[in-house]
Amino acid sequence: MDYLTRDPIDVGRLLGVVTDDGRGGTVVFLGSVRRGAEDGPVAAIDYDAYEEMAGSEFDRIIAEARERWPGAGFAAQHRLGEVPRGEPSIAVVAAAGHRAEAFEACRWVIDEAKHRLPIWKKERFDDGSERWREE
Amino acid sequence: MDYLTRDPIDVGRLLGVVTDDGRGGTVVFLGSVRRGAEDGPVAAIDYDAYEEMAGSEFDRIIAEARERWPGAGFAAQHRLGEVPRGEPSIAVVAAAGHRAEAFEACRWVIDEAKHRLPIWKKERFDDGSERWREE
Amino acid sequence: MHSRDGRAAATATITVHCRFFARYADALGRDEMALEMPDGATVADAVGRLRDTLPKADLLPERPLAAVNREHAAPDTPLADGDEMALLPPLAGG
Amino acid sequence: MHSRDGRAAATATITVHCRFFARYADALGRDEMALEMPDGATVADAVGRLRDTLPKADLLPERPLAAVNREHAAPDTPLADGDEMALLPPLAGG
Repeated sequence: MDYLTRDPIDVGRLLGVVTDDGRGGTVVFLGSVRRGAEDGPVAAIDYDAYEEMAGSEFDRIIAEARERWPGAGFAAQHRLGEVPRGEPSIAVVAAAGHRAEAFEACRWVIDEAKHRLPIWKKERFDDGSERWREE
Repeated sequence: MDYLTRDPIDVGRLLGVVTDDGRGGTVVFLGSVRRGAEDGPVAAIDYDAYEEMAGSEFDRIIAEARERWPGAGFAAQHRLGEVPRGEPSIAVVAAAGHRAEAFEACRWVIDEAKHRLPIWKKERFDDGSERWREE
Repeated sequence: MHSRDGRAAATATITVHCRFFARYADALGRDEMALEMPDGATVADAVGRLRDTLPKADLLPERPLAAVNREHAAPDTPLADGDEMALLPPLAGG
Repeated sequence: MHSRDGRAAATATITVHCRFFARYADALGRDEMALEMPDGATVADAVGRLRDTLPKADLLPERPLAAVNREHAAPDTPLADGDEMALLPPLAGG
């Protein structure tokens, strides 16, 4: 499955990738577009990426995760383009023998993804204005 | 939604319960029936519960979680009866403003559930034998 | 006289509804029973009585996990007339 | 002589394909350009050249996050002819 998609994220499909009857614990992280009270209501976020790099960087992150948690299964996807408020922009699934590993592995992948993926977001507010958001 | 079910767990429905556009991070834990290599292949686990107590204990756990993580949303379900190998027997969803809280809250609920829910499991092996499994 | 005795008995003893689950139910061959105990008895007292009187009740540990009225309860929890006391094998949910 | 000059020029300079994203692309009004640099130049050298020559390039920080050939690269990373060097605003995925 591609790491980048312009369609809504299908969690069921991602779960299907990692399901294995040797893996008793599965952890899913979903990051969604918040209404963002500080600067007025965010209607949507437009995600822009250096696509050729983002795909291969996500692949490197997952490859590193597989080395750190051998036997674990991983699936991940970042949505690009306009993501409406309340919908997920990123999903990470980690499945492992037991829950402690699954939690650690999922947390590690989402943290790395946030730090390493060349992806940017432009917030679109309810009033029609927009702004690059850097965190 | 009931905390106990005899049907397959529907993760999408649980996610629907906690979705809120103020909550940017959602973590799902799924615990599934492992094949369990140590004692031969497990075909299924039959989950038995003190149902009247399990439902109210799960409710107490979630109420405590809401106090610890105000503003977070929670949904959880334990499947009872026969759960085939590879299918989830328990799901916990925690949604919060940011991912650190969502990870902590989800982990806390699943740990409490494992320690407090009056539920037992009888393993059924591929050869037809069965055994109470206490961990 | 009959009425006085009846009243005295009602204050002096309580009836506890016992429930057994999973491996304990299998071991005892039953999943519930009524147990008469003196007023003021605790969970530990009721477990001791069951271990002394039920066939095969030595399969119960001396201090099993217990619940009273559907909440986890320590061995020193006092019982009242009409309480539901459940004995719980080691929990294995999830 | 023409051929000797051509060969000499090819060893002395490299062409780097620069790409700009998000806020940097908006600020510069472009998302790519070819940049000639002396052989042996680093990412930091190329960024310095862009800041000196491009209109509005002072909107680029002195040490922006950069990638070479689609991998994150430190400022001292050497560039080779044909490399793709991307300048990345602070990342905000997820």
